[in-house]
Amino acid sequence: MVDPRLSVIKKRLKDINNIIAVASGKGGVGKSMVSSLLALHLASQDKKVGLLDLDVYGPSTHIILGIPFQKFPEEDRGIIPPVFHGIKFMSIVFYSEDKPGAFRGIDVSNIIRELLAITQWGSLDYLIIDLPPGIGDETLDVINLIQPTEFLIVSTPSKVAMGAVEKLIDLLLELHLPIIGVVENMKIGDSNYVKQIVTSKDVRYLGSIQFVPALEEAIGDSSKLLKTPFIKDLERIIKKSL
Amino acid sequence: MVDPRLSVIKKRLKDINNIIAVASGKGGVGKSMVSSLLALHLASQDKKVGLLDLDVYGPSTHIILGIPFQKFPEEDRGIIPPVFHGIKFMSIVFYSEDKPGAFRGIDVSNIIRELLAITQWGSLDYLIIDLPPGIGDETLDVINLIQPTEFLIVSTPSKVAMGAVEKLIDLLLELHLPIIGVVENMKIGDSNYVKQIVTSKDVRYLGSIQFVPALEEAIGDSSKLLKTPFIKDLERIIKKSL
Amino acid sequence: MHEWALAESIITTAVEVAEREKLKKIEEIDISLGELQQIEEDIFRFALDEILKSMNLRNIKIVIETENAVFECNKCKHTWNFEKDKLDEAEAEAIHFLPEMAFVHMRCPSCGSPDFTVIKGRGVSITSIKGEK
Amino acid sequence: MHEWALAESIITTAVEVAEREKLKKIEEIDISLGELQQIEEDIFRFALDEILKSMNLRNIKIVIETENAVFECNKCKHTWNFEKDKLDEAEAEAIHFLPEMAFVHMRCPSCGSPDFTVIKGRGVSITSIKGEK
Ligand SMILES: Nc1ncnc2c1ncn2[C@@H]1O[C@H](COP(=O)(O)OP(=O)(O)O)[C@@H](O)[C@H]1O
Ligand SMILES: Nc1ncnc2c1ncn2[C@@H]1O[C@H](COP(=O)(O)OP(=O)(O)O)[C@@H](O)[C@H]1O
Ligand SMILES: [Mg+2]
Ligand SMILES: [Mg+2]
Ligand SMILES: [Mg+2]
Ligand SMILES: [Mg+2]
Ligand code: NI
Ligand code: NI
Ligand SMILES: [Zn+2]
Ligand SMILES: [Zn+2]
Repeated sequence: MVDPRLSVIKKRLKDINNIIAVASGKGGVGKSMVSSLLALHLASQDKKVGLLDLDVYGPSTHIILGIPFQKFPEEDRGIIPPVFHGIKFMSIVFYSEDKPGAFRGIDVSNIIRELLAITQWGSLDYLIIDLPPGIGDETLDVINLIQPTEFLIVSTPSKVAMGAVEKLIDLLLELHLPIIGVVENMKIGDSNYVKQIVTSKDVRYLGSIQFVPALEEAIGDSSKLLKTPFIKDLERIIKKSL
Repeated sequence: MVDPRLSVIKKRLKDINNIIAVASGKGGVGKSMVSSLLALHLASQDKKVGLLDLDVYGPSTHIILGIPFQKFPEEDRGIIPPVFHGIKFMSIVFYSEDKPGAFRGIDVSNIIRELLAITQWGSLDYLIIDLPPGIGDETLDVINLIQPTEFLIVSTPSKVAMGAVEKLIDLLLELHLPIIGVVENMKIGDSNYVKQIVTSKDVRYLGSIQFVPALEEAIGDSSKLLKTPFIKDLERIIKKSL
Repeated sequence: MHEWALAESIITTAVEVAEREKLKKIEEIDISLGELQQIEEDIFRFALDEILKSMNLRNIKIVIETENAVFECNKCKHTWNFEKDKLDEAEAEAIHFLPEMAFVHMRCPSCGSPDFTVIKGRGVSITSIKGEK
Repeated sequence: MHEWALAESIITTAVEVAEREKLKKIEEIDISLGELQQIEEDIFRFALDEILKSMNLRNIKIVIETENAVFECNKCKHTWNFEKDKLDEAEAEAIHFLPEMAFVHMRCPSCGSPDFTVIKGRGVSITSIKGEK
């Protein structure tokens, strides 16, 4: 029979104004950093923000934002995402004790459906979804189950990264899904390589975020993160795109 | 009934002396760069080397090594991996035209089983497997189907990367699988952070590979790649570990 | 109690299916509770009743059965059943919230592999919806 | 012809199963060729014969059937059959080598989604092995 969880996912998301999936196709380009700091920045602007970490193998946003995960979230007609730094936060780390999980694709899909069916986000201005790399179960379930999601794509100025990023962009374009644009992260030098490819596909190039050597020291500390040059560059990007 | 492909996978790999899976758990740490340059370096030392790219969403090794993929590999009692720069090479890019594929976990597993069942590697000193991030179908199939595989783990000096890397290490240790050691890639600064965690788990810390800003310009050009400082650092690591 | 959210998914789905199949009235919903998720029938029935009342749905027979969980190892093909006593309280509760936490907290009892399939008894599902055409 | 490698997998598996089930002799192997992989029965039979000869296996009846491919869209639930003429030659050949290239070169004819399941008829499989105990 039909999967009952699918019928309530729309209900759970109905009071959310904007759903933004931070995606790339490529790993290690800064999706989790962009998701986390985007959520943090919007919350600091008094927006109602949720952050959903869908990287089940290497959840990262709790590390970046310094979120403790030792307690199960409260229950009330579902799961109430706990609030940290003004962000309603949900990640499997609340249930995995941050231990490894050997999930096959079907398990990943089950985790996502279960989380979407039981999490009560309430009303939000923005829900930010941190996606893992690839075009696998996570990305396909977000495409199929969460509509409309707008995609914020992250890349780095590398041919290897763009190899994977172009695949995701091409697929989203083929499916006529909304793409906010592409952020070029960890920019060193001034090559036009990413900008050229992106604009040739008629996708918006949103600008770059510089490589910030000191970013590592701010990881886990939200107030330090808000003071890094990363946030300045991100703010500029948000201003013209959100 | 049983999957017939499983019975011949062992036969296909029987004349290979060393199977090395380059893994991490984390994306973007340099797994594909390490796999490609490891294969290139070993081939330049007159070793018989194969390279199998198992990143089905973002195959990268053909980009790094500048391998053309416009022609189907030859057939002879299976598929004969074509040779580039002295490396027997196999990747789905020969069949995907480098276009995006929307693969669920079960599809990924089918691709891996099919490739392992039909590829005739012949005799090799080393087969290098480039794994994608995560502990999903790719990693689990390598663990279950290819024995013995030794794991060469790549990380960067970042808390976010180590969050995912530690999960993979912990799982491999629990399963008593052979770990060659951990390579710390894109090292900037001189923190002992990665070394400390790794050695505290009784896993070998193999050394670091410096962050090479000019590496990007060598991508796609095997002779340039062989002259980068990346190779020097990698050579030092190989010397004491392989 | 987070069961409410899953109970709501059952009723919402039943209503959707009834509309799609042009049923005049839903007479019976048969529900399976997979053992792995450890949902107590009483709690679940209470949540269902509350939701049915709030939606003004009356006289629907609710049949609940528990399905034993069966696991099969993807490495050694061993099959086994759910053994809750092997888990500590927090692990069992994590699996209650997210059944896939089984792959974090459980291992194949024969070979130790974390890579196994939940053949049966994962969670909440609908087995049948009966009604008047 | 790469079919040889798959034919070898069938015979090797049959021999392993026969040993495990303590068959004195394999009498019949029933094989299903999934339509998606586009393997010609003649070619496959030729490869099987060659392998059987090389392994000194005689008098085994080989029954080959083709299974039509059925796809179901994960987005809109539409089901459909394999339409080879919609593919160009290189795409069809890629799918012959690696059936999952269907997810690169094919789309749901109803909604355009690349996310679908091969319900039936993917590739080579064994449906039954008969023998003397
Ligand atoms: N602009 C930046 N400057 C410096 N380091 C960065 C920057 N953006 C991300 N990083 C670092 O790069 C690594 C990968 O970032 P992460 O957000 O985890 O990527 P992804 O989620 O795409 O895998 C992390 O170690 C992160 O701290
Ligand atoms: N030592 C290094 N110095 C500079 N850049 C590197 C180094 N190693 C890898 N890179 C770059 O980092 C990015 C990620 O590397 P890649 O091998 O694709 O990682 P993975 O396979 O783990 O996702 C690529 O753009 C690559 O060119
Ligand atoms: Mg991430
Ligand atoms: Mg599993
Ligand atoms: Mg890679
Ligand atoms: Mg698919
Ligand atoms: Ni509960
Ligand atoms: Ni062929
Ligand atoms: Zn087992
Ligand atoms: Zn469809």
